[in-house]
Amino acid sequence: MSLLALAYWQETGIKLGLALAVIPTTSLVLVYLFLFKMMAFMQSRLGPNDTGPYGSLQLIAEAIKFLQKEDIHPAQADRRVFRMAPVVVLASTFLLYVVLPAGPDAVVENLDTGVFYAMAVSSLSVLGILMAGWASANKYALLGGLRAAGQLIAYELPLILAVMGVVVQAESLNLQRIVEAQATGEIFGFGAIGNPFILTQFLAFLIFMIAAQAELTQTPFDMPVAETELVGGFHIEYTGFRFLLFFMAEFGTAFAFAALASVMFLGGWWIPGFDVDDNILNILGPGVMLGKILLISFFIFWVRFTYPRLREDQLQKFAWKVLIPLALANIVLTGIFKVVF
Amino acid sequence: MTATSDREQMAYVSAQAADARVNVELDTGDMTLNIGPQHPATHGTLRIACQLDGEQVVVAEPIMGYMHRGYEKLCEVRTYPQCTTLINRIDWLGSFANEVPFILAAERLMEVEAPPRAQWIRTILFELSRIANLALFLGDMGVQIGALTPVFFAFRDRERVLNQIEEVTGGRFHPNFDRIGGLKDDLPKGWIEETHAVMIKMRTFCDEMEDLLVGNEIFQARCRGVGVIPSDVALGYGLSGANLRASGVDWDLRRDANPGLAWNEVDWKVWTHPDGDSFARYWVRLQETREATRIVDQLLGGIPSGPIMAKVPRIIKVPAGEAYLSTENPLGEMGYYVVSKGDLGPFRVKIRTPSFNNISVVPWVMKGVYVPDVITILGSLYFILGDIDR
Amino acid sequence: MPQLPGLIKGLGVTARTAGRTLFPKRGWKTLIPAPQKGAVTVQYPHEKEAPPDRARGVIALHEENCTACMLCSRSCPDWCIYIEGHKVKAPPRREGGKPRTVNMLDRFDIDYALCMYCGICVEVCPFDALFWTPEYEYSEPRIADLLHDKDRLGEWMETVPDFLDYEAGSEQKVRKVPR
Amino acid sequence: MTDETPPDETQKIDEERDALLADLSEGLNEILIESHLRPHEDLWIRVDKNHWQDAAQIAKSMGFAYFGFISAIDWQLAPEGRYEDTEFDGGLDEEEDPVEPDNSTGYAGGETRFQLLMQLYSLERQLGLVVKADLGDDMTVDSVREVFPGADWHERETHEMFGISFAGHPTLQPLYLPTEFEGHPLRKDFPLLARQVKPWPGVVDIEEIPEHLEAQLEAEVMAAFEANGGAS
Repeated sequence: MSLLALAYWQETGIKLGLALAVIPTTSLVLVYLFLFKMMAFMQSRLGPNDTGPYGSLQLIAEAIKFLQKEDIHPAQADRRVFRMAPVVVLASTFLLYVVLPAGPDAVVENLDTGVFYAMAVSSLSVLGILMAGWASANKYALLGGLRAAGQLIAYELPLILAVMGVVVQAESLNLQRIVEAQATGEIFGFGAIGNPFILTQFLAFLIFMIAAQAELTQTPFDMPVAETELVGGFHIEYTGFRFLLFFMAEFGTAFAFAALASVMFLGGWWIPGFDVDDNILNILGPGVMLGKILLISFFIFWVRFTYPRLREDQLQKFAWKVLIPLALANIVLTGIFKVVF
Repeated sequence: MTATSDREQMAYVSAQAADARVNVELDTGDMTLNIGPQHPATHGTLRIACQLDGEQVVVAEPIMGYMHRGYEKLCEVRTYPQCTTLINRIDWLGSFANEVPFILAAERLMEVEAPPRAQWIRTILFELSRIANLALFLGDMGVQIGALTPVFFAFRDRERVLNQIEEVTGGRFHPNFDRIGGLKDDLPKGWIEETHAVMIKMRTFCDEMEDLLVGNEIFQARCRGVGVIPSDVALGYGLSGANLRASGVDWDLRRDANPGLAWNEVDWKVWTHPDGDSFARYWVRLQETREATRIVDQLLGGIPSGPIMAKVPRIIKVPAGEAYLSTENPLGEMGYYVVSKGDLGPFRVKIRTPSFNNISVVPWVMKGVYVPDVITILGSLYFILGDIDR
Repeated sequence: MPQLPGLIKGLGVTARTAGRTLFPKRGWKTLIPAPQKGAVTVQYPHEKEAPPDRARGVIALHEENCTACMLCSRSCPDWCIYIEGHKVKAPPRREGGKPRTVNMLDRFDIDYALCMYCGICVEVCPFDALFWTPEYEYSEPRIADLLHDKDRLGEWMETVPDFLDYEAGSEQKVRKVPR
Repeated sequence: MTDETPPDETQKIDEERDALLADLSEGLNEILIESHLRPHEDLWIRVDKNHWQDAAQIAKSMGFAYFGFISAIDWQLAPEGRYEDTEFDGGLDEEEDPVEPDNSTGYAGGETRFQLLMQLYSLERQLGLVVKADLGDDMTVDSVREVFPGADWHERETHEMFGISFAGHPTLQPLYLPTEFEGHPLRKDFPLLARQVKPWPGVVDIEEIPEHLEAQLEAEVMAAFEANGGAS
């Protein structure tokens, strides 16, 4: 069902090129739209507006600035681990993009265990963060790294449990099948807009978004970074290009999680009125996806710019005492409904 | 040093435990974390040496002096009018309020009194600098615990107040407007009306802060019950200002020891809070900012006409004597103990700054809190580094 | 009435501010985004901040009025005003008078690297020779260039604004700037 | 406080402070050496240095529980004055009489060079109190840290600035100054270097016309004046 018949190496080449182009672009879009512009407007400012039209090239200027900086290691740092850490974090982001579908065929690799893969790969970044925190030989970085580890482990669980509800309802781990399940689904016999799982799995959606916020270390849960107490946490000692890698990974992952949420809860690339395997969706789908992703990112960043941050112990309590029981209850309920109806 | 002995004690205990073959693998040594001198939470160059057990603070010891400018010594070689230039720079966010107690102390020694119009304008500017100072606290506290936006709101709206101060005094931060016997100049035309409008804006700002932070459940979770200072401890450490009132002590120098400014001419209220925690300190300051806008509004309506300068000689020589005079500054009680020997300049000036006493409670209050709470407590105690180090 | 959770109220505050910044106009024009108007910031190099007339930006010297009396130099807390002068003989004011001895100003330097902008010199000047102007753009890459000599200080004289009128109830007299 | 304070109020405040002074002299007994009262303003008491801690304890038990500050005064005259040239040091106006050196000490008397100072408040009485004590040659006094915990830092500051020791204070290390700093900056004989490295610009005086040239210049000016027809 391939759009074009290509040799394996050609296809891989195209995919690799696309991925290399897409990931920096996505973080660029998110940073410009939300971190630069939306945050500025929320604070009665204009944001960067000198570089390019409306300041849109600001991030490119910043990237060039970062590239010019000297690559510094702290004297006591474990050099090899220190250098590797940002690459590990970025690798996790890259791997996430493999399964994100943007159309019936517009996906890098349509894995049958897509959800499982995405969850597994996204937690790889913890490793990188721990490496960065430990190898920096800095107490702030160490505290940040350990906090990140504790936090990401605590939030991996509700994240996966929330997704379980969706998986049970869609009866598949394959992200494309989840989209199809939403497209062909019906709510009480009404199927014009399909059945986006946000309607039936609203609780799961909320838990997913909260857990994703923690996974992304965005503000109410940004203790690993915590500018005003840990001064940047695990990336305190990074400068120049290596810092840029962390930065890109942060926003690339935010984009990927927003994409996952829109695939699993908002119906993904499907547009009401089209067949699920309509070829035109390969063209329109990415646009639809982008719209949904930006909508979800908007919420992620809106919360980020508004809330103060919790304390680490409060966050753990919240995860273990509130989110996980709720997520488990959601699975049970979903199971019951699945059996009954 | 207590820190060392605690550490030794801890080492001793763990050695004992190892001997007894208790589960020593779980025992961890302490870590010393230097928060500062360059750290965003220290508003300058304060250093807090924390002894940490995990994320819990065992001992916290503030170390300062990175910005000690020796103002007490410098005042001794300057004339009285020259001193106000320096004194401006002690608490740089509420500068005008710094000048007032010093000038009042000098006036007390000279036994001159500024005319009523000057006293009223002094009070208005005093309260404006209180608003400018506290507004920044209201936003900055948000940043300390992770909310980015409030501080931008604070800077946005504080600017309006600073503009009003600048329109009268010519200086946004360092007005240097108070003179022995009165003021340097009178209000420019149209200023009263503009200030009324700004006060409305500031009340809106307070409402926004109430919605954005005070009502926010995360903010409350971070602040309630954190850094509780009971009233007897607060008095013993000499805490002042909102820190004292948040511990439930109903003491405000504006009401209880008014040195002659126009506060008793208007209707206002001293806010207290019984809890003594970080949230109470934030809440009291929020109410105080609102109250200050009310004071300014009322004062603006009734400025008496008349001169702004009493009859003082051109070259000011203050008769011999001593005077301690303090006012309720934005940060707390700021007082000057001025010793004069009849010279052009003071013989000795002891500057009693609010932040110095307020921060001295830190080792007491920070025992056993978490690292993030260190920031919350520091933020809520609200110090200005120039005010600690002088 | 049940209270809205503070978390949602907070989101409302930021969203409202964003709305006000993006769409500051009233009426049907609301729909046109105009963040340039809505933002409170001044885009500095492109537009200039206008400080109030009383702002203490830089000190201007009206050289004709200066008698080199040294008062400002001696009352400066930072010791940043340097004056040198010499006496000369000047013709009498009216016919038949005696020649007068007047002070000629040779040097009048203010070191803005040291100046604390307290304004004491302007205040003590008994001859209306020093004035504040709100001008603020005189930063220099080299610190030594911040020492303004009497010509440079004289140039600032053009930017001195007139003194403002006073609010009702004042007994102060509005002074005049010598032009 | 307006210009005319009602007479009854004047009386009342005076009474308050008088009553306070009476109470204090009863409570402090022989510890109290001397006192000074400025009506409506403040009250100073001087206590025996050996009973400094007792005085604090008694004051606290009498309601003075709100701690203000501790500091000291060095009554010696500074040898350098204000570091400005002596001719003008007395005043900006040259005709002003030079200031007589005044070696007296302040309110509530005192005999020694260094005097300790503590300020306290009583919330019930709404009054302040300044406690002073003369320091002997040993420059040591008991710490009041146990009475007022806030005195801790104030004593450290006084220690480094004046060299006064507080017996019973466990950590008298410098608060502001670097550990290896020598000297006590707030003592009057400690030189202020910032004022010594630079000459006072005000010392320059206007240059007089040399006497031998005066007549000549005068004639030149007059000649030009007359040539101009009387208009300068």
